[in-house]
Amino acid sequence: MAERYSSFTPGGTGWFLQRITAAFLVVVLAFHFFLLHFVNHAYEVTFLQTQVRMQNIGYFLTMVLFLVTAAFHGVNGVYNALVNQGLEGTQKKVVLAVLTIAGVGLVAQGIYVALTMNGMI
Amino acid sequence: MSTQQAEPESQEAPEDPEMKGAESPQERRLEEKDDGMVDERAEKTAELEGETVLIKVFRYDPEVADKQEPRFDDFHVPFTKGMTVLDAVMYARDEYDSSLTFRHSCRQAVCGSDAFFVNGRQRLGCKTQISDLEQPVRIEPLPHQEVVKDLVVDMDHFYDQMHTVEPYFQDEDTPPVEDLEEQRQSPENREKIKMSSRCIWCGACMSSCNIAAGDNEYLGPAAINKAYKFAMDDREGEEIKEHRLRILEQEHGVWRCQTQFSCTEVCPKDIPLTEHIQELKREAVKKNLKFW
Amino acid sequence: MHEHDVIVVGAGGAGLRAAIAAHEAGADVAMVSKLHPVRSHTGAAEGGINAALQEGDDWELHAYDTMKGSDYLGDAPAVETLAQDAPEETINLEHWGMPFSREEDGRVSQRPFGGLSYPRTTYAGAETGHHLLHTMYEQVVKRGIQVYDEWYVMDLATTDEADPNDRECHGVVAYDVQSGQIEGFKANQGVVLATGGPGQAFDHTTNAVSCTGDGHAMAYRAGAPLEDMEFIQFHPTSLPSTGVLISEGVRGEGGILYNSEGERFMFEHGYANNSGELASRDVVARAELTEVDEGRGVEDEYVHLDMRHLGEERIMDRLENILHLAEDFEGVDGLVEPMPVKPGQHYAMGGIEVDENGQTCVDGLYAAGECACVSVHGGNRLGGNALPELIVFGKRAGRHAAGDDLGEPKIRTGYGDDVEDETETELPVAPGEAGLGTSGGVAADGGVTADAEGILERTVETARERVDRLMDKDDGVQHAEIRAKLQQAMTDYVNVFRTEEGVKKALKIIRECRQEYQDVYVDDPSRTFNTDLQQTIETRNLIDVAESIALGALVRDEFRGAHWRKEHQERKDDEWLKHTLISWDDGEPSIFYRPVILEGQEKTYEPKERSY
Amino acid sequence: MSQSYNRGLIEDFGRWKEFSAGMWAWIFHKFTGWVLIGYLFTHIAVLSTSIGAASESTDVIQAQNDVYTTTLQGLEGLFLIRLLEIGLLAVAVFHILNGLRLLMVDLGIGLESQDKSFYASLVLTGAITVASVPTFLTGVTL
Ligand SMILES: Cc1cc2nc3c(=O)[nH]c(=O)nc-3n(C[C@H](O)[C@H](O)[C@H](O)COP(=O)(O)OP(=O)(O)OC[C@H]3O[C@@H](n4cnc5c(N)ncnc54)[C@H](O)[C@@H]3O)c2cc1C
Ligand code: HEM
Ligand code: SF4
Ligand code: F3S
Ligand code: FES
Repeated sequence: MAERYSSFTPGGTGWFLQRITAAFLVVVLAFHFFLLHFVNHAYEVTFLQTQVRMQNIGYFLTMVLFLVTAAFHGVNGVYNALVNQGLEGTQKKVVLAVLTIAGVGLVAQGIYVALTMNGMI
Repeated sequence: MSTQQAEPESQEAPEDPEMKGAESPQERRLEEKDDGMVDERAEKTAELEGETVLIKVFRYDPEVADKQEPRFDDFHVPFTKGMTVLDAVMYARDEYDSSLTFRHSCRQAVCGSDAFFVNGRQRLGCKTQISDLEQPVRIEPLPHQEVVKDLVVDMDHFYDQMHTVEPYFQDEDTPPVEDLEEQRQSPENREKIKMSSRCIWCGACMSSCNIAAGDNEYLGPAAINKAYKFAMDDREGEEIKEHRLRILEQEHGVWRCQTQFSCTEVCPKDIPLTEHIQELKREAVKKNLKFW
Repeated sequence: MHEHDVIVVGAGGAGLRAAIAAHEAGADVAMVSKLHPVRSHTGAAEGGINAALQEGDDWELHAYDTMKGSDYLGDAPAVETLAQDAPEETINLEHWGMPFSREEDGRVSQRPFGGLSYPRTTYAGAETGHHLLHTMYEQVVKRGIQVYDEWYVMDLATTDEADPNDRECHGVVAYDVQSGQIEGFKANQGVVLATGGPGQAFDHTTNAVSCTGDGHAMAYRAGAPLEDMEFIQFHPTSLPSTGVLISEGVRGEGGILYNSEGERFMFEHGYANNSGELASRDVVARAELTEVDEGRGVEDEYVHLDMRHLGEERIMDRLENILHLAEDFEGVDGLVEPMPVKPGQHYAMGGIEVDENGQTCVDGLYAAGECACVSVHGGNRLGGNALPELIVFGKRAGRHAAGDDLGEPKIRTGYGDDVEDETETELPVAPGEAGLGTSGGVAADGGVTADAEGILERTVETARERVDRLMDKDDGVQHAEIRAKLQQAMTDYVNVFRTEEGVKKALKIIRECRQEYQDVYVDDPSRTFNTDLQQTIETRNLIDVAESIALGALVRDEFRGAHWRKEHQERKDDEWLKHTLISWDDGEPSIFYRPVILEGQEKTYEPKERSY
Repeated sequence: MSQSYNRGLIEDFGRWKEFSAGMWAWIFHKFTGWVLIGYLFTHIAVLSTSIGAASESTDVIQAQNDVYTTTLQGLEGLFLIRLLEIGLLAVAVFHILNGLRLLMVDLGIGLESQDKSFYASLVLTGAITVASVPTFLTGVTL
């Protein structure tokens, strides 16, 4: 029995962060959808407007944070789902690595894109 | 007539004040009553009276040639008022086929031996009225457990999971006889663990849980609930509670639960399992936050 | 072969307590049980545990109440031990985590119970037995005591000296239900039987399907006498299809009993003109049966208990759990229709004769719990007195088996110079073995004195042969048929309602059952989880137990406690302050009596009229 | 030794008809979550055209002829994309609503009506999706 548990508990933290990010995402995602589909219609989006929006530092930061939380939430969610399906051992480590790389890549690319949008690059 | 007297003795609970706490499942049943569920049953009973009911029972026996390939056997059982699923299979066994095998003992929902998969749901045979079910009644062994024979499944894994959470008081044992005193516990605290302490180890919850089906090491709702009973009991010290939480927040512990609620729905003892699991998740997070 | 110091057979309250005690006394213990421990019928007990815990209460009062309740057929040393040790044992359970109901100040709650002069019934909701069972199982898990669950114990490995007092028990033979394997369990120090009640001897009982009196029958055939078997407690309001208890609370609140003609028979047929439905249990039970016998039963089986007139509000407030019971187990809505009820067998006061240390006259053989008769309940058990018996005497038996010195017992066991032989009663048939040859035992194989292992091996061999014989036979009678016949006979003739003629009829039918049993066969050819085989063996045990109940009921021509005889309507203290003992004697039961011990440590309990 | 018969997974999804509300909620939540994370990757990929756009001359941008704008507007001109967008909205709305439901469950609020709140999420998702159809379909030609 003793080998069943350890004091290292990634599960708890992951679970907790998944909830926290979810709570944050509710707000931003709703805002995002509203802004880009109902206030400004998606088919009218132009680089010009995007640039204008992104130059507002508050909006910019919100979007970056949105990206980071969504990426974490999504990737962590996928990871948990796979682990729940009984992923074990090396497989599990590989999946974790792949997902982490994908997540970090996504965030990096996203930030790069965001920076180009607000003209910093 | 020397021994003829009013003898108000009683074995059963005269009046249990604790049963009154208007729990939600009880309320639910009362609602059903209001919704006419019960009248429906009366109608169905009247319909069935004098009829036979068809039960289709899963059969399998690794040792008997024509039962090695699982199959369903049909039994026509004469319906009597108040007949339960367990009554029906017992009738089928005693009258038609004495090799029909299933566990059962108390016939009153306390021993937890006869959880079956009846019409697609985990139910206690002795606590399920035939008249509440669609005909024909399909009776199978509990899903996600290996079938030993007919309706008998291997319960060892379930027992193992129950034992994993160290289901016993950890405090020192017996008080010295001189100071014969109980530990104090507030009625509120006792109330808090009341529902969790009603588990009869029937395994219905575990069998209904998709997660437990996919992950054999998942503690499962019953074991977590068992741990809840101890973790929430104030008679055990803080340190022991932390130890219990450590067991629960292991990889295959509480986090595995995806709040599917099917455990709570099938539990014949109306234990709010999901609620207990969720509470433990929060407790575990709280405990971890403290260390940050 | 498995080998342990102490083997405990049965894992209900008594078995668990015995195992823990033996373990604490340093023995290597194993439990062998046909059910997983938590499935044991102790879990069905609802009411509570009597123990004089509070200030103002006193163990002596408890002993007095128990003695009076027993109708002066309890043995004082046993009764006093029970009352003295119950508080400590109850507190001990609390320290093991048992979730007792609590008072505002955090102490355990106690409530009043029938026949008690002080509210000393300690309870845990309406599920005291469930919690008791689970709490003790938890302690067994904690201690890592080995449990062989779903192993059915078939027989005891006992030497076969002519006098049972000289015999020794060296272990048991059990078969693994899951695999069908038969194996010996050698007990270096002792075997404790804790196999529970024999309720299945009756057609209708509040006991579980597993309560088949296996321990009684095994001990009986090994030479330990059965004591006071005629004392069976019946409960007047149990649901007809399952035997689930409907609390007396319903009648207490004003529920009314009706026969099929809609008559309030308790009054209209003059069973109890003053108290009506609230008359004592046995009176109500007999009234119900009379109604049914005289053709005024509903469906010729039961009577109606009606509480509708109490009004929904009152029912919901006070009797809500009754509504659920009736609905779940009988499919009846108590708000809309009356509930069917009939008397059900509930508890056996008698059992394997043991002393205060749980020991039988056979060396190394112990019994505890409902299967034993230390005699604390005598002629009638008080509510809430069985659970303390389990823990008090379970513990003593476990400790003694493990070698702890508990002092010289005051109660004597077995046939000895202090007994009186039965002379008068004429039996309609010869009871006992009908050429079954299954208990031919060791002597049949030649050797009387073999070593423990040899005896065990031979017993295993006999058991294997017996099973092979049952399995190989291709047709004949099935156990279910015999069992049904036996149960029906007991319910018809040895129920609450006993007449000389009836009991004799029952004995004849039991004899027939024995004969039919010679032709019994097991239809299921499988070795895997063969419940057909298990029940066939159990049926044999039921026959032995049923016969001892009927024999006791026939010889005791008086009315005491739960034992009612039509022809003998009074308690005969001059003649009957003695226990009925029935001993197997190699297949020819003999009956003898041992005087009741009424001298306690400090006082003698003078028989008084049992009125409250 | 006796053997036992392992029925494998037949009863998992083969029994979908017998699933209860909580199980469906779990499956839908999973599904929508995966769609959303998949979309997030695609989304960033599409937006990456802004890297190209940024390097184009201000004139092009002013004229709204940069890759970013043309790509987006080109995509938005497709009926299929509009449909997919509606689907995405449905998926997102359900994930949000059920996510809120799950957050409540995590906090131990309203557990008795977890099935009702699941049905409510479904109905609301449907309603919001239908209501948004006009907005999503304006300005697209078949
Ligand atoms: C409905 C009901 C309510 C009751 N309420 C109360 C109450 O409120 N207060 C009170 O004091 N008493 C009450 N009683 C009585 C009390 O519960 C029982 O007398 C007591 O629980 C018996 O316990 P036990 O340990 O002797 O046997 P059980 O709990 O019946 O256990 C028997 C054990 O023996 C095993 N066994 C049997 N045969 C074999 C075999 N051949 N091989 C291997 N194992 C075997 C079984 O598996 C089981 O584990 C009640 C009884 C009933 C039926
Ligand atoms: C807007 C608000 C959102 C809320 C309230 C929310 C809520 C949740 C919650 C509570 C979970 C955990 C489920 C569980 O473990 O039981 C979850 C899982 C998940 N979420 Fe979200 N989420 C939101 C947005 C998103 C977004 C934007 C994405 C995509 C990037 C996403 C992708 C996922 C994924 C992939 C999972 C895992 C699903 C699974 O279990 O397989 N979510 N979500
Ligand atoms: S929690 Fe409920 S369903 Fe699960 S084992 Fe216990 S009683 Fe059975
Ligand atoms: S069904 Fe399983 S997922 Fe959780 S709520 Fe119950 S344990
Ligand atoms: S037979 Fe005991 S729970 Fe159903």
